[in-house]
Amino acid sequence: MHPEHAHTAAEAVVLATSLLRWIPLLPLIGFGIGVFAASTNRRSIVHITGPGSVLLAFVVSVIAVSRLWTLPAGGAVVDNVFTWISVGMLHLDMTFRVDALTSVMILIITGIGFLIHLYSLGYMHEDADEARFFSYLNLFVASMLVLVLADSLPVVFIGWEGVGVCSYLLIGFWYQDMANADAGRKAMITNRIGDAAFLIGMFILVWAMHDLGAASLRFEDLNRMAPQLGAAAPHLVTAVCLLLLIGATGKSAQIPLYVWLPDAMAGPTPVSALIHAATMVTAGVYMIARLSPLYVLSPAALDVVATIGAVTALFAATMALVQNDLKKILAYSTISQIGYMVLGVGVGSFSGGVFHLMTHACFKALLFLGAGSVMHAMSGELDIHKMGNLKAKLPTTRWTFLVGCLAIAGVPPLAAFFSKDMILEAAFASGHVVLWFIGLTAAGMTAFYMFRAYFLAFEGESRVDHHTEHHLHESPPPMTIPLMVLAVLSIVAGWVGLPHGILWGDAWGHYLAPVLASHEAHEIAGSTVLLLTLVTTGVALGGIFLAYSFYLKSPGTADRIAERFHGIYVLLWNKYWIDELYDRLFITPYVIVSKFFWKVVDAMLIDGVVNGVGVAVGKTSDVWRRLESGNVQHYAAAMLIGAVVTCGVYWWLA
Amino acid sequence: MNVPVENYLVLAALIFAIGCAGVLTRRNFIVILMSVELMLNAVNLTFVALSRQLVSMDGQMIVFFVMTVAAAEVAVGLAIFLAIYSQRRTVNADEISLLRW
Amino acid sequence: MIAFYFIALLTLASALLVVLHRNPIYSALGLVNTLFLIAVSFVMLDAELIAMLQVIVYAGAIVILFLFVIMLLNVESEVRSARISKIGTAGLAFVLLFAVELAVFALVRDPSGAQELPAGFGSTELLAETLFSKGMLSFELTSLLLLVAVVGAVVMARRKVES
Amino acid sequence: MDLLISFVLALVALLILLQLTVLLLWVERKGSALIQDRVGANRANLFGGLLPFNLGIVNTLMADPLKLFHKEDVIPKDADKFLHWLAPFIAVLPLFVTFAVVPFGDVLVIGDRVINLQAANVNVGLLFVLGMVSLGVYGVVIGGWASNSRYAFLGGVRGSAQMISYEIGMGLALVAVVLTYGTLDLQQIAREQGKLMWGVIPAWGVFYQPLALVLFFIAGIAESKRPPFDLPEAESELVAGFYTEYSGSKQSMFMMSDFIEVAIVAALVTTLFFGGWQVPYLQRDGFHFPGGFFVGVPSLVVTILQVVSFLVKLFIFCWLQILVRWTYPRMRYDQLMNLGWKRLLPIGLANVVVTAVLVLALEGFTIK
Repeated sequence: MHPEHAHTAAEAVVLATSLLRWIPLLPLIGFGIGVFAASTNRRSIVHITGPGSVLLAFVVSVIAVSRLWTLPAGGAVVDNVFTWISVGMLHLDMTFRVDALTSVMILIITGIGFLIHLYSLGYMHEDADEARFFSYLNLFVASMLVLVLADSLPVVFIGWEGVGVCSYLLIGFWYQDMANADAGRKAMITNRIGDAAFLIGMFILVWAMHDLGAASLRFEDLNRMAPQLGAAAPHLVTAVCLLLLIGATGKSAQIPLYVWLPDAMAGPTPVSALIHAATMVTAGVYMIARLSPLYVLSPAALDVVATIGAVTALFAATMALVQNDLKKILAYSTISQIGYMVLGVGVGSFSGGVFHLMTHACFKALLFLGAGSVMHAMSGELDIHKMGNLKAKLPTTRWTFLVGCLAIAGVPPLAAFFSKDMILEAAFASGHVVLWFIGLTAAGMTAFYMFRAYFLAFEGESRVDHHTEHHLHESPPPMTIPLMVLAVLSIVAGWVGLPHGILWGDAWGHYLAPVLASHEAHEIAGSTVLLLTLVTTGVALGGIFLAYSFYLKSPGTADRIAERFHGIYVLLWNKYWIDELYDRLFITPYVIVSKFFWKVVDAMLIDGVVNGVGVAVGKTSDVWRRLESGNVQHYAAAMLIGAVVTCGVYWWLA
Repeated sequence: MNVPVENYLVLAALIFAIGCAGVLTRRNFIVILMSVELMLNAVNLTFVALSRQLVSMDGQMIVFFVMTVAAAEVAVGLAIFLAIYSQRRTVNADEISLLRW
Repeated sequence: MIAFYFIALLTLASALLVVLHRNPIYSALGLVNTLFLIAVSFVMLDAELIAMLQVIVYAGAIVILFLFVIMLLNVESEVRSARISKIGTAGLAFVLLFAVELAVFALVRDPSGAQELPAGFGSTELLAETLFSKGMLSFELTSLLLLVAVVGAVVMARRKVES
Repeated sequence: MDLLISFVLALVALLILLQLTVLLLWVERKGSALIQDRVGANRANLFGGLLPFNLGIVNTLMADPLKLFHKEDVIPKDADKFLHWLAPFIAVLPLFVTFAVVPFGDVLVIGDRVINLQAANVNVGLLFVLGMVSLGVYGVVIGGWASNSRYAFLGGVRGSAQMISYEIGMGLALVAVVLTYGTLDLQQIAREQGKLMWGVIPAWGVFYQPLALVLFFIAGIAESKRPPFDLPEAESELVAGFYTEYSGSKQSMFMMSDFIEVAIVAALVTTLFFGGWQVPYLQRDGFHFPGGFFVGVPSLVVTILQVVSFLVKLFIFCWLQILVRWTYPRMRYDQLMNLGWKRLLPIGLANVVVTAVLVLALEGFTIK
């Protein structure tokens, strides 16, 4: 046994079972039925199989997690399904594995996934392509489950690509509209850049592992071998971490690859809730947390991670300030919140990042579904300036949305209060005071823009036009029930991660500790913690108050400020011209190069060669074909001559 | 009866050459097919002769297969010939040149 | 030895008859004679089963088929063209060359000496044993080939003339 | 000495055949008369009044060939003379050779010498028979074609198709027999039939392969172009079919080939299905009856008994064929082909398959 083995603690207790394969398989079966249903007239079957398969997956997940809890800390439930690749030293099994981290993820995915499926029953009720929608949604859930259940990087990659495809399919769900199709493509291409980096990172990793004599990409092996790897090739580790980070920025919509997410709002709202808020976009965070033993070996990479997270959080928050489209606000808010998570894992608080991931899944899904409910009531209208005083007509939506806003703003004792606090605390404690301050600023902005949206939409005077006013109605129960469930979750989800010493203390951190790498502990005094918490809460409340005074108390203040700081406003309004910048920087040159290759290389050079060869052969054949008399005997004679010559040569040589 | 194997081989070579000549010079499609049979039989003869020379049944086994294939070949060949004849009213190989430019 | 030369000469004569006679009926008879004489050669080479098969398959079926078709179509004697085509002449020259080559091959080979034939060589049992061990796959494939040939022949011969 | 013995054996076989042939000519004439309730050939009765008994049979045996051989040999004007001359010989020759492999007795023991009573012992005898039978077609085809006559030609074409078709049925029947006895050697097959089934019944082909017997008998009659399968020579349609344009000795050769074929079919039926020269329970040293009953018989007597047994069986089956000929009407050509391809062939195949399975299943039970 290697000496390095010693500090990986006792061998983990592993429970082998064939239960886990059913978790992704059930939604996959749902997908199969959905495809069948979509191609026939029996659409209504997906009303049962769509949400039903996910509910069953949730039940199985609960069983699996309860099994996990019977094991001692650090245990895992494992299901080895089949051998996928076995070539040379590389042996790769299709294995599913549930440990503490995965247990959180599968419960989020199947639980919230089920609620969103339920919601979709109401939301998509009138859509003709309902069956297709549910089959995609099931496929997405299956892929996402594969992603989080995987026990090795390549299997993660299957899910990684699977969710990418589903995201593409669902963003462009209403593909008849060019804008939607474009948005889908944009998401796909942007993700592709990240995926390429992810793949390269994976290749380098397997190469490095091979050099150490253990060509494996299983997380177990990776984490066990990480110290050796770090000692043998520190720069390689940094490179791998950064490449994987690029992959994560693509999937999790971080700078510089965040541009696709706002456009992804073109998809149906449940999709935005499920994929682009609750689950898929957190895949990057999950991946970094999963590989935390690798990341802690490279402080430089971690710093990059933290910086990207913090900057994204602020950057997206500023853009959210001026958006008028409710879903766009939520989209930027999502980017910003994921920035928080990345910041959390970047400063070494992996459990904090995952904690925020969990709470965020609850309240962001709630907010998106609330937005969907509004949209449903408003016949598709999403401009918050055209709403107002919706609380009268949409009481349930209003209350739940308010809970979501409070939760995201970080008002105690709701979810984000604890999780965001944990991250900021960790940032402060790790000595990244600048990052802490950026995060704090972003937190204030978050509170501001969320309540800006809330006040404009639900409070004040109605600016709804008469036609729409007439139709305003509360959503049906399939939509409101998930809202209420999620609202409750948004309130209580944070309670599992109380600060040290209060009630059950940091249960969350303890639960995840065996799976995640422990960064150097930064002990900070209890009084400092209290002070930080007070500051954060104050900033949040300040943001809310600011929004209240701007938009409810004295409407028009906002406009005045916008005029005053016209430059900044325009800058924000135009989202920093990042899209345009990318367009100039990458797309235009790319198009020019492509045109060159198309017009010159392909059309002239390659086609010229190909056609030239064809023409040349044709011309030559004109001469030679006259040899083909069609007479069998001539051919036979030719054969004979060949035989004679062959025999003669053989004889000559022998 | 101890005839050296060479004699059989030479005999086979001559039959083969005669068959060859038939294939090349005759105009009648059926006779060409017959000449092909001659060539096949010449080969059979060498197989059997060498089978005895080498004390191995493999040669005879192959002859068995050659016969079967020859039978199939004749059946199909004559059927093709009948089909052609019903369309073109000719049995001459030099008038049948469909596969040409 | 004398018997061999006698049979060899007869065989060659019949083979020449096949190729030289203008009447296809005579060609067919020459063919059947050649094949029969080759069967006699087989007997002399201790391959009795093969010899009998030769008679049954070739003489009994194949050549009859030839004759049948010749008669069915009432094929007439070939009109020998006055001039032999250049290709024909060249072909004949090559045929001659080929015959010489093959004969020389046969004679040049160092004979490995007549070995003592084991008892039962060429017997039905031995051939069957070889056929159903070494040649099993080929045997099955051959049966398939025959089936295909039969079907193909029937289809082609049945096809009605269009237009 | 060996050469001499071979020569004698061949001569004996040939004589049996020739005598049988000529005899059959008379039997057929008289037999048909018997069946048709008339007197039949009774004119050739030289010394008829002088002797106390009728010499008709002897006279007919001489008179018929004499008459035929003295007739003018007519060759049609545009006939292919060589082939017209060749055809009858092609028709007769393979048939003579066929009889060489038929054993007409077990062995003759003279002193130290053991003589196999079979003109030629070919260990693939059955295939030899098939090969020679298949050569018989040429006579019909060539004769029909070379005569340059429509009737003859039609007869020839009919004959070739018919004979090829029935060869298959015949071959399949023989395959079943070969499977049963495990040998291609006719003498061996005859010897195998000397054994006993369950210690009582002689192991004759008729008991093992009754279906093959029926198939073989039908195919044999068709091969010899006799009624009800005499399409190639159907006198009411084609005058005399493929030998319409023949006369004199050549016609007699064709007719002779007809009777030789009858004899060969009878000989084969005897050898393959009725024990050949076997006399039930007769072994080389005498009769071994079931139940341990033994009657000793001298070796020479045994041999004579066997030969006689063979000849008796031969006559019986010849007579049976003549009965068939004069009993059944001729089939139509399509009926003939249907019978051959759609009845005999499938039945023969099924018989072969069943036999093969049984042989495999009862490996220990069969006489092998």
